[in-house]
Amino acid sequence: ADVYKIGGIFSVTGRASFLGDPEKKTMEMMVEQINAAGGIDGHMLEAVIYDSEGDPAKAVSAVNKLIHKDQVIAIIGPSTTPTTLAIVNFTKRAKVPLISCAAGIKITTPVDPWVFKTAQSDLLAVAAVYQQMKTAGIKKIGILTVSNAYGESGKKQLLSQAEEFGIQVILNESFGAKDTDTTPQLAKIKAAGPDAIVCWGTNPGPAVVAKNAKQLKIDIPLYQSHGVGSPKFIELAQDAANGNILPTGKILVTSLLDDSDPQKKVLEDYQKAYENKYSGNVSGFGGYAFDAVNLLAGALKGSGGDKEKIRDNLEATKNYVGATGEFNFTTQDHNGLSPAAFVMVEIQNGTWTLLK
Amino acid sequence: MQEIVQYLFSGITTGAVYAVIAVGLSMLYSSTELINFAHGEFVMIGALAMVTLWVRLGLPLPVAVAGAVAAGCMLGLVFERFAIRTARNPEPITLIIITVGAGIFLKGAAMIVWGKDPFSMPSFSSHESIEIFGAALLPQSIWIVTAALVLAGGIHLFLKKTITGKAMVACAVNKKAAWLSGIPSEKMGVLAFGISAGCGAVAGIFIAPITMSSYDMGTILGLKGFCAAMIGGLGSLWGAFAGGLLLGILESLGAGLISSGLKDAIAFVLLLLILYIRPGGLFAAKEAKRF
Amino acid sequence: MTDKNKYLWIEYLIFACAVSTFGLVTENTYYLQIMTFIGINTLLGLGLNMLMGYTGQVSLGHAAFYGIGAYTTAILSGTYGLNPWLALVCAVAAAVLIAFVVGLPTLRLSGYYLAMGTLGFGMIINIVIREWDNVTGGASGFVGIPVLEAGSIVFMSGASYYFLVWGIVLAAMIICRRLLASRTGRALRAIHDGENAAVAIGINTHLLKLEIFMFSAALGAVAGFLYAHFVLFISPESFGFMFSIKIVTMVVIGGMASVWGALLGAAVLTLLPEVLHGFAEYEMIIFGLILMLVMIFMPQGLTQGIMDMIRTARRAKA
Amino acid sequence: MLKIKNLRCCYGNIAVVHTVSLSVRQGELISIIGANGAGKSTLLAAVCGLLKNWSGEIEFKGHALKGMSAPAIVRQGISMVPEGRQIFSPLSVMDNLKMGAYTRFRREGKIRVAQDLDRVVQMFPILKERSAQLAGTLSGGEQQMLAIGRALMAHPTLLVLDEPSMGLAPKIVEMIFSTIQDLSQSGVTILLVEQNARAALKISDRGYVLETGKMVLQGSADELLVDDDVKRAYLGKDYGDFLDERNQ
Amino acid sequence: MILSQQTLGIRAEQILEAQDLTKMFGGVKAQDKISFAIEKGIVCGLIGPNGAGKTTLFNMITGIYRPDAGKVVFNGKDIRKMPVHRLVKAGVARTFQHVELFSSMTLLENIMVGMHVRTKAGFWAAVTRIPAMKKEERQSRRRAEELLEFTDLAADAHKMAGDLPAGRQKTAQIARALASEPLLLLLDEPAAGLNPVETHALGKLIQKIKQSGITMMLVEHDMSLVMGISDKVVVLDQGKKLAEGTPRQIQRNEAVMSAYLGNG
Ligand SMILES: Nc1ncnc2c1ncn2[C@@H]1O[C@H](COP(=O)(O)OP(=O)(O)OP(=O)(O)O)[C@@H](O)[C@H]1O
Ligand SMILES: Nc1ncnc2c1ncn2[C@@H]1O[C@H](COP(=O)(O)OP(=O)(O)OP(=O)(O)O)[C@@H](O)[C@H]1O
Ligand SMILES: [Mg+2]
Ligand SMILES: [Mg+2]
Repeated sequence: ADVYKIGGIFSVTGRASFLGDPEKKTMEMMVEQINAAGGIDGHMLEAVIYDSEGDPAKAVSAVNKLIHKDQVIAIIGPSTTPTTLAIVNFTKRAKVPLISCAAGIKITTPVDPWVFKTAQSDLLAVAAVYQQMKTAGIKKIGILTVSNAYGESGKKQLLSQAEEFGIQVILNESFGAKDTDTTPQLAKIKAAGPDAIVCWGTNPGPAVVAKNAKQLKIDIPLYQSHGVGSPKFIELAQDAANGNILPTGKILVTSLLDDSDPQKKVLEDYQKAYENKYSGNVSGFGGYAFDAVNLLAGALKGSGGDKEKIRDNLEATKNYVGATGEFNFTTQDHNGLSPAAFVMVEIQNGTWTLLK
Repeated sequence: MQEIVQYLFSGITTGAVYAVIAVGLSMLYSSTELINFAHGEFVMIGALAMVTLWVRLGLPLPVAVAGAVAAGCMLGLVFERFAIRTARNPEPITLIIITVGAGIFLKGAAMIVWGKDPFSMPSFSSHESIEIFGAALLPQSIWIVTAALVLAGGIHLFLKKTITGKAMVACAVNKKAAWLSGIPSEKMGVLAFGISAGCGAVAGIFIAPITMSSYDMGTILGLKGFCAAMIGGLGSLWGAFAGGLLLGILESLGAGLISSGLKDAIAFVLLLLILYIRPGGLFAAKEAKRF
Repeated sequence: MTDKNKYLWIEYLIFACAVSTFGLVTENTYYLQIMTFIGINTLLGLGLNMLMGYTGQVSLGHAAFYGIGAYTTAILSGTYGLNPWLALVCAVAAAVLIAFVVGLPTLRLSGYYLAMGTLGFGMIINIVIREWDNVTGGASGFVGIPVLEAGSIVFMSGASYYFLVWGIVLAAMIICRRLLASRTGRALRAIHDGENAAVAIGINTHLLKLEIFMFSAALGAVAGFLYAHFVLFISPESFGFMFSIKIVTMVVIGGMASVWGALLGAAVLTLLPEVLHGFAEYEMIIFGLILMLVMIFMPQGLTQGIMDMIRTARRAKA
Repeated sequence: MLKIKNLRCCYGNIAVVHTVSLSVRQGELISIIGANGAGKSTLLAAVCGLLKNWSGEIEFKGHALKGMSAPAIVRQGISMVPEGRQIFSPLSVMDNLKMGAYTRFRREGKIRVAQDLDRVVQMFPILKERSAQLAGTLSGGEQQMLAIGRALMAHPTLLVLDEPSMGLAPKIVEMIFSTIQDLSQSGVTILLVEQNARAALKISDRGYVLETGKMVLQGSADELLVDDDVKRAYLGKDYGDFLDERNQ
Repeated sequence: MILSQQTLGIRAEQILEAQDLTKMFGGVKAQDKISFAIEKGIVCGLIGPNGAGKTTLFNMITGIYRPDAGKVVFNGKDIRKMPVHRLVKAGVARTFQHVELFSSMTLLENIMVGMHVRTKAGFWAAVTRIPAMKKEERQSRRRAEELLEFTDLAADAHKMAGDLPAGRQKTAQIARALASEPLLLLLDEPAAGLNPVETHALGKLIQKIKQSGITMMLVEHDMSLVMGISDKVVVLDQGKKLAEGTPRQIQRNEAVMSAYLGNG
């Protein structure tokens, strides 16, 4: 039987390489595993992966290459929201199923028949944070978001969901992704006197925030986003990381999970495989690609390579337990995750501890 | 009030970072009339070399610093020898694109050597921040401001007072006449690039503890350094210093007092206004051309 | 220069034929789309080349006009439902107006200070686009740009868009050439050679620089318009400082002060990343290296460099 | 001391100097005259290493100069006053002069240089007056004096002058010529290119005439001064010529 | 040929009048209350030692420097505040002591640029190539060729201006200045770098220009040229006017002789 060509677009280099790099590696690893196990319905998989460098224009040229030159039957990625939004018009037009690994909620609302995603929406992440705050009795917060798509989307969710949880955002500030110092913003927030600070960004910015907060002797809780959910954050922020609270996929705390947790086994396997193949720690971001490949593999079964069928199969996926959470796609929900996909963790003595 | 002091401290710290970078750029301009768009990459190399030498290999601080500076200088020399000097009858814009290419090259090389993840580094001296008027000042900030001052002052004296320094300037303004005076312009070029790259590395070394270092940190820093050098007035080392501080303080005050999202825009609007009023920068060189 | 102008139309004809043949023969949408991007970039290069190559005024903020063009049409046609072609007129007008307001003080600067001024302007525009999120969609980008239509033709990706873009490129080239062969063009080149002397012989250099700045802004806006309606999604990153640098690089690599140079530069800088995809991690290194090597060995740009090479080869044969 | 054989100089592919031969002996003062564009400046540029694209032989004190860089040639003892304003505009007048002695600071020390500096500013007092002014803002003639002063600071054994009197007031021209003569008498070998052919030949030992890149005539200065061709082509008619025409 | 259409319309008897012009550079008084007047149609020599302020005076008349005090009246108008391009249009043209040609343009193009103020075609005319623009273009070209013929440079018309030998460049500057159809032409050391024979030809050229009615000011150190060709000579020394008069008067003036000419 001929091979199934599947495409991948990730930010392997550039600003979002912390996302794209593990995603690419994971996809390559998974394809290898599937092929080693005999492929799908006897068809081998072939992965064609391009680097978007986090640049929408590059993503567009990559997607065109995948669709028209490589003629793939499905595409996984890209890693970031703008690059995803930039290419959806092309995948829709060509009727190629797309499973994005980006978090932005705009990707799957409104739902488009051809577009799916595996990363948890920031909607859920914010809900998890606010839920935790509610239990901790926090009422007034200051927020500090990175000025890119990730931070902006987080800010929108933070602002729009606050009321629901009885939380008041008294100040919202932002910082540049490459800023070396965020003390002015923190000093301003400190002066406003909130109960907690929420920082929404991806490494290394939040580590700078954590350090600066420590220097300014800010002693209220500092919440981070799932964007820093990797050991790198602790390494960067050093002792300033202690006490930071964040929502994260379960992958970071696999060993702390209850044995009854259905994800535990999946995560352990993935982790082991990844760490055997590549040096370096597994991160939650690779998990997005892990799930995307598995979901796609599931959908490919019995499709005979027909794109329409693959799409239908994807949409019909139920109870798939992956690295990110349990997926249940419906025609109304192409992300398919529930709030249970997140756990809240606190960093103590340089390691993660589960918060209940 | 306390916040304002805090904004100022923060501004001075970032500003001093920009200043050190601007000094390197300005120095190179004085002695070659060239702006090196890869300068930020030398800053990055300095910082990452420091990560390797000090954090990874655990060399003593002075040795690590010397090593990182040497690495920067060496790269500068190699760059001059193989890219700048081999260029045939170069126009300024051609050389600029060469430096842009070199920047991309260095960035790519650093990505392969050090990987894509950022690194952090401990401060040079005690960890605790010093409190003044209720605002926190990092010891590392004092290190950076000192480095900026020493570099600006030292290079200023070198260019204005020593024969070699003046000869470097002479080469930059009129290569033909420099040849005829027996000034070996090639050696001068090497020297200029070496020193300037070294300055870049120094900047990287000193800022590594307060920020995170990664292969892609250089571009934005180089850009800010360029702006600082322009605001100060090209070729003036004190101008570069002042321009850097000004840029840092404007950004920080803009973030604190107006809007952190617009802070860069605010800083740039003010800088443009300054340029409109003083088209040659704050410390503009005297016009030396006439009919 | 003027002598040659008589036969220019032959050049255009050959060019137009080549472009149409490619468009008609190629069936793979991928190649057509790459060519479309090359066309869009050529427009940017042409505009900047007028300013930089011919007049000698370096701008590091040209992507701003590209962005202004793209966002104006996106907002007007996407949010307010204006006919895209009317939006094009507005986009060009907006870019020209902004160029006028910004150019008035900025073009009094010279050399690196001008570079810094334009760079700052580009940054400001980019930040404004990013922060004005309820209008522009902010950092996550603008979704919902309508597809271009003219009568019964729908300009979706593929051949139709290809012809639209290259038609405009050809028109722009003719306009640039005509401008250059005129009194204005001569004055521009005079400014390039010696601004002081140009002033002294009676050229109102500031006004002329302003005019050409506005002209190149207009071309940039057209390119932005074409980009927006092609990709149907725009985000601030595509119009940032790095892209400004890329446009400058296109112009210099192709060859300054040459209309064909803009085309060649755009082609090389658009194609190179496509070709280098295979090198994965090493892509950046190789890209940087190529940039340096071209500039080191062909400082006049590829157009001149290749012509020199051909000449040397011919002589070697003879 | 300086020997040039079959020199051919090109810009791009166009040769502007063809098979020129010339020799200068120790202590001589030699003039080269020729019309505009004859290739005089090109010839000098080749000697001083500014022009790379030449073939033939140039020998100085027995060493071939082929392939040597301009600074290396200066270190051999050749110093040049170039055509046009080749000064360091943004440096002060004083620094310009010091740059002239760049190679000597290390070899001979500051004191020797300072002595020469005194000598040069005595020769051109205006330079002392303007010592702190930026050289680029000097008047045309002042710049010319500066260029000569700077060349002298190098203490050359062969001094090459390309139109040193250009743009100078008659009084200064006179002074320049007598300085050149003095220098020559003190043992410096001099190669002089001048439009003011009469004045140049008057102080020279020998002269060469260059025409469209070829050496067409050579001889002792006295011979050339009375040569009819030279007279017609380079010495011109005399003073008051226009006056007569106007009065007609 | 008619070099300047405008010469017919000169209103004032004295085309240029300088009153108490003063200019300082730092501590140096480059111009100290200079006053003089030039009648239309004459050639006025301007001489003086190096650094006397001759070029500075030119720079003030052509609007490149603004005087610190005093005023300049050109053809009946006070021109102190006029921008340079308006001044050129009004009829002041100059050459430079150090050649300032546009070196990457051909000689012909240089001359055509010189006509900038006398031509009109703008952006739209160029793009649409309306007949009026084409006609203007043809005329400029023809005139430029004529001017090159007139200045004996026709052979070099298509060479890059920067590649010409120094002497030709000097003449080319004059041709370019003439292209703007001036009433007053300021020549800054046009003979520097020319040999006596060439200088003589230059003198002829200046006379031809004069015959067409253009007034000239001439800075020159070549005394045979200045004295031979000028109707009037002004002498500057250290920023002050030292003397003014006919060439004969100046030649007999002791002060001038000692300050400038030396004993030769
Ligand atoms: N850079 C150049 N490129 C091409 N040709 C040149 C260049 N420089 C000079 N030439 C040509 O070389 C020839 C000789 O020029 P050169 O300057 O040596 O003459 P010259 O005798 O010094 O004249 P002048 O008396 O004007 O100084 C001229 O025909 C000139 O056009
Ligand atoms: N921009 C300036 N800054 C400082 N000093 C200046 C400036 N321009 C001119 N000067 C000084 O003013 C004086 C007059 O200069 P100017 O050029 O007018 O002299 P000139 O009469 O043309 O001399 P030359 O015959 O040598 O060309 C000179 O001493 C010069 O150094
Ligand atoms: Mg010469
Ligand atoms: Mg003068």
